Amino acid sequence: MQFFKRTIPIAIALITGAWFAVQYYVPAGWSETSLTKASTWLKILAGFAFALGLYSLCHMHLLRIRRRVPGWGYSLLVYVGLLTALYFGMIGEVRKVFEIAVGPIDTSKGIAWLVFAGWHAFEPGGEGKGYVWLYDHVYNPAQATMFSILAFMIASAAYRTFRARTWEAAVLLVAAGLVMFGRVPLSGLVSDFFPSFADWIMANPQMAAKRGILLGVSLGSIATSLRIIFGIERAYLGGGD
Amino acid sequence: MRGLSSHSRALGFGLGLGLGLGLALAPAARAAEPAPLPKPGWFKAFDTPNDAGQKISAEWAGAEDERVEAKYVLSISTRKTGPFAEAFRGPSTTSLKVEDTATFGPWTGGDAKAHHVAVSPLATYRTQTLAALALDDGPKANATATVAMLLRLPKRLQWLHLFGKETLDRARRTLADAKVKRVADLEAEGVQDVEKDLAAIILDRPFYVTLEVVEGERREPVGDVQEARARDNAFNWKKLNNFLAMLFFGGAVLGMIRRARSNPDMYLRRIGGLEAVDEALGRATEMGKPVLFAHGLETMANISTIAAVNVLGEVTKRVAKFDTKMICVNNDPVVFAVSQETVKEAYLHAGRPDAYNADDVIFVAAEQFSYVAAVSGIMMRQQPAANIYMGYFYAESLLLAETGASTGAIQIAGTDSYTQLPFFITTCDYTLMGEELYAASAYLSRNPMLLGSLKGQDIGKAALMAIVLVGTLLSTVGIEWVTKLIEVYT
Amino acid sequence: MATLDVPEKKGAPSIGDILFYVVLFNLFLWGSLFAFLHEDGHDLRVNGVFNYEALGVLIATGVTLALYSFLYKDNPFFKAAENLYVGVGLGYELVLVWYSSIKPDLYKPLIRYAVRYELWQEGAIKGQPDFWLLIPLFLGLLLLSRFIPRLSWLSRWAFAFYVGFGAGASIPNVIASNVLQQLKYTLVPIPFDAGFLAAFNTVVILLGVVSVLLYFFFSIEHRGAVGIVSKVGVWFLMICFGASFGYTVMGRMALLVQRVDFLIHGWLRL
Amino acid sequence: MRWLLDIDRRIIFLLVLVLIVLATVLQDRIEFPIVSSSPVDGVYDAIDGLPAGSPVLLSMDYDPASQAELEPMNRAVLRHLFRKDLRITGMTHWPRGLNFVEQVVQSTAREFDDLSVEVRTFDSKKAATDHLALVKTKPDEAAKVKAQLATVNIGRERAEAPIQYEPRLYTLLDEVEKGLAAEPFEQGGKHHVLTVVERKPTKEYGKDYCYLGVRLGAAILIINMGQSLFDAFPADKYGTPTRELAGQGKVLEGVSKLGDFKYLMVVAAGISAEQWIIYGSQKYGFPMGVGCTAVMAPDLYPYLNSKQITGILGGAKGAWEYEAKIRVPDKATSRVPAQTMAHVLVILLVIFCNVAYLMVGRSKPPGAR
Repeated sequence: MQFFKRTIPIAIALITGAWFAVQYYVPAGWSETSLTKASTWLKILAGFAFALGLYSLCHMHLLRIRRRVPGWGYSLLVYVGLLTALYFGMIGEVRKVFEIAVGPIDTSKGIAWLVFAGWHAFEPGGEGKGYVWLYDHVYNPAQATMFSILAFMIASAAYRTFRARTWEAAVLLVAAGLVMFGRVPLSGLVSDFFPSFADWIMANPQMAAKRGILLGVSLGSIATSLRIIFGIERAYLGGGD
Repeated sequence: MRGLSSHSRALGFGLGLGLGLGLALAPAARAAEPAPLPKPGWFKAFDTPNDAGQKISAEWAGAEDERVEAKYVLSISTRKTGPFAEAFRGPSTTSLKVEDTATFGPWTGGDAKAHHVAVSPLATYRTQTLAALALDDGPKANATATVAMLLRLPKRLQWLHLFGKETLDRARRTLADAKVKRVADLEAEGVQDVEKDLAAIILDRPFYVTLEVVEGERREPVGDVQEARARDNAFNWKKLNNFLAMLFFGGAVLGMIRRARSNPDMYLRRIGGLEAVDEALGRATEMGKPVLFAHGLETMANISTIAAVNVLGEVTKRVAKFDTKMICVNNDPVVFAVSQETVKEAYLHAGRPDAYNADDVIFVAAEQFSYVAAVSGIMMRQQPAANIYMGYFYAESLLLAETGASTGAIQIAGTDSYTQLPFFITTCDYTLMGEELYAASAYLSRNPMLLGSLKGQDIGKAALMAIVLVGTLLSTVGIEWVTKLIEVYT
Repeated sequence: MATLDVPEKKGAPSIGDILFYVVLFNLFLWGSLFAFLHEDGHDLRVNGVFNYEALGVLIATGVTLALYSFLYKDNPFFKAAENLYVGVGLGYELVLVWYSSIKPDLYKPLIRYAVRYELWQEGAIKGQPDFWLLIPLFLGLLLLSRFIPRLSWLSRWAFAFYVGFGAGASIPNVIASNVLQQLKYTLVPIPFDAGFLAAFNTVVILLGVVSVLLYFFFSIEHRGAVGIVSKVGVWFLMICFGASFGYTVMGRMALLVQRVDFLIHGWLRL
Repeated sequence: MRWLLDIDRRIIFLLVLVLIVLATVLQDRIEFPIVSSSPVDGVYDAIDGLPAGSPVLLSMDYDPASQAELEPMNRAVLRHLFRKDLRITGMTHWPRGLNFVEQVVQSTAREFDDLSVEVRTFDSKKAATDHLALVKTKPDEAAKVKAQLATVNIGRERAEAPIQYEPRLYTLLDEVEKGLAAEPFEQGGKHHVLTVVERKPTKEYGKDYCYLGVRLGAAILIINMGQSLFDAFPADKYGTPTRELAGQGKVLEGVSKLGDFKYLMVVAAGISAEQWIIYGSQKYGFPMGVGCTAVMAPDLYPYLNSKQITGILGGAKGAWEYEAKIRVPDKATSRVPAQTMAHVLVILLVIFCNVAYLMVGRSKPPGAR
């Protein structure tokens, strides 16, 4: 059993890992093809994995609703959102399936109109107007809003943490202050020094440190990759030494 | 009002002027006294190195009085006797081999005057009839491949055409219009994968190459017809330095791991962020509050995520030991599944399989900002005593860390996404910077083999430092070869 | 049960909270009314049909305000918006996975030939099934084995493939782009003839790279000369982080400006 | 004094909000001088130097989340590309950006329609607005009023310096459908009503530009494209086979893989930009420029410094400078004031809290909040 649970996965990782490390150096057509194929496979796998995610999320909220835990009502909204998005998104496909099954359907009136046509009628590409509408008026605003909360967070973070507690903190503070000021269009009026100095910091010390990090990181990632390929690190297989 | 469309008139005028000049200049160029054509000493053709067998290289010696007007013309054919199709035409002063690092990388050879051109039969034959391409004296395989292509069937089914009268008739019929059809025509008809099939035909088939010097009406052949086959190359020599680097780093890491097996106890500098993990867990246990673990957004194929999962394993073992509760929030389904497995096994490993609860590893949301919203919500409602962020983060880093800070949790972050490092550094209590993330699992597990790999990384870093310092020194005093070593060719 | 037993804050909300909710709600209410009533505001009907766009704008505004209300504190409005968003987000991703991954990469090249066999026979569907895709199909099914606890370990095979690919493919690409490429541009001659500043910059970069690298050393103690250099490294890191932070602020403000822009011009139509 | 240090975050939130709301309401009243920076010039010059008709790839790898920062620069770049009559191929890596980005491309292409307009000039605003109403209600009567004919191509006219009309005209005309009239606008003391009699697209889909839509795969997709564009994108977003788009006189003529593009412009949030550099321009070799969110910009400096990219447009400021360079002031230009003020606020906050901190003394433990 151990053989199936541990050895085979490690073997798979070893083979795929080793090959795709080497593949980079093999210009032959078949080698490039292998890369292209494998990458498509990963996408497909991710697609399957979505089923797991979907289950986890739905299961959790279903339990909440079932057990009437405080605030279970909110969980209903998850389903509302999910089903609406799915309906608007997949209606085109559903219709195709229908027509394959029961032949062409007249969507000019009645239920058929309500379900398949209507104001959310789907257009070529399978996406319905309703889908785009949902995207423009729920998804997109919500996303942009959450993102824009960063503006507040960055302000409060700056206020809370930019304090010259230690020398390091002071250096960070000064660098931040200079670059911030250099970025303000007004600083150009005070003196050209500020914008150009900000750029200098970005282009020299900033970049130097970044390169250092980058080099270190690349070594770290190479080492990790090797540990994975040679089965030394196997937490992703559920740890075990 | 009419001024509105002035720009277009100005354009027209400019155009007219341009043409006028062109006409004026052309005769002047032709009036030059005919000088003797350049005569290259030798000319050879061979498979273009470092490629996927789709190109043929022609190389010839430089000649006296090469000039822009005199052009080199390469033609290729599938027959020794032609007909030949022009594949390249360029001024005799250009296409020097030493400049062609695109083909050879650093190995452009010593001869400073030699010329090199890699011609692509495929590109050439797009304009030729298919008959001209593959149906004459080539190996049978190629002929059938062409038939397959014309029948729009994949090559793996070629052999079918060797049977069955009906198919053969269709083949003959298609071959007939192959005499007139061109690749471009087929594509225009919407035939799929024409180029793929053509590639298969070109691979390993003999092509015949001629070189001519042309100036105005005069043209002179150079040497005699050369034969060459385009082959699938097994190694891209342009990437040799990359390969050696991999061997070196790999060797260092693996070697050190081996050594760590024999003498496990090695010095390891303190990493504050990781020392703090136990403290954080302890605090969580006292307060009877959960610990929150968040991966970044990246997929499971991303090394930082893999590192994060390794950390998750170690952290979970401790969580199990402390007998506190952990919530692991995910955004990528694969990462989610892997984390579930990891956590489960970690509990098992710590001898607390009972304590494992599948619902502690949650797939909170499928998309970046709904993930942020959900996780912030969890932070607010469950008030975790400690938040651990490990992996590759994007804009959500500050949102999570700042919300976490407002709930008064101890926050430990680790990421190699240096865009987000500044935010973690400022808002978290402890931050693992870049490489330290990869060291984390080793540091926590104290597994000698993993520690060994850290030593390996250090050797790598030492090497890099040496290269940077020595290299700069050498290049400053004018010795350039070091910089050549680290050139990246593709 | 992790996220099930959410410890809701019991007890009545404070006066401040109530005030906040009331203000928020009224802002939305009166704002929307205003948006519809004033002359160049939204119209209820556009050439005869109900104006779905306007409705959309209202919903968008509701979501926006609700999510912002989180800045005051966790509250019902936020919870509602949050859960709705999670749902829609998931649905959207699923549709995406279908259209941009499963359908073109698995269904069309493989499964279609099975389920639409007759069409294929009649030649209505051209081409041949790509049997290679049986492999990811198989691995995918292994992933789904997680639904059966006793067989869940099978999913590891799929993990192994996924992780193995990531680990392997990353090595050479990392070397090319992050090691060689970065080395190359660090490793330039110090241009003494190009004026003091140019030479100085080069030296700064050199020093920065080396000291930061040294800081990351794990297996040697940071004391003595090493300690000093790695200290310099720390300073470089701090400058780097400070600079990046400062550089970002402007951009983040842009996001908020755009949202406010929407509220004022898109919703209120001022 | 100490309370200043652990002041409630919500007060700061409030400050930021109020300030930005004010600035947005008053945005037209404020003007800022522009200091153009070399990274921006890098992109501008590279694009400006391309001969008309050269194929360029525009990868718009962002979604509505980054719209605020990236959409303005995306439009600015598109306007520049269209104006230079380059053959534009649009695409995105980000499924969530799919429709959104498409709309940006289409509306920008629309700006280049040749508009034949009837210009009717009135002495009073009243008369003008009345006529406008007439156009809405009784178009045929409105048509009787004497008018001058003119052709306007918003996309190009805007570019001319000095532009023929005040910018507002172009913004007004942009949205106007055939047969309708734009809001009257005043110039030289007169009030003009412009009625669009015809809209003739000059930028044709499939010929001057195309939109390939989205494919997943990030780096891998880029590698695929490097090998064969036709394999990576068998068809564009509307199902037209890319091979057809590569036909005679079509947008993709002579393009079969990444290397064939004369320039690649990446407008990207997240790491897409770096992936383009590492797996694209580095592997297959072509010049490229990057427009990115402010947060990404610092990380791209190494690539700029190493000449792997010709230039960077960093966040809203970059967009703002680019709009100035192509002389088409738009969103970025109108939003910069608000941003700047908020930005200054942050600086003041930092100074303020440090002053307070020094007065209180360094007694507070690190990480305290």
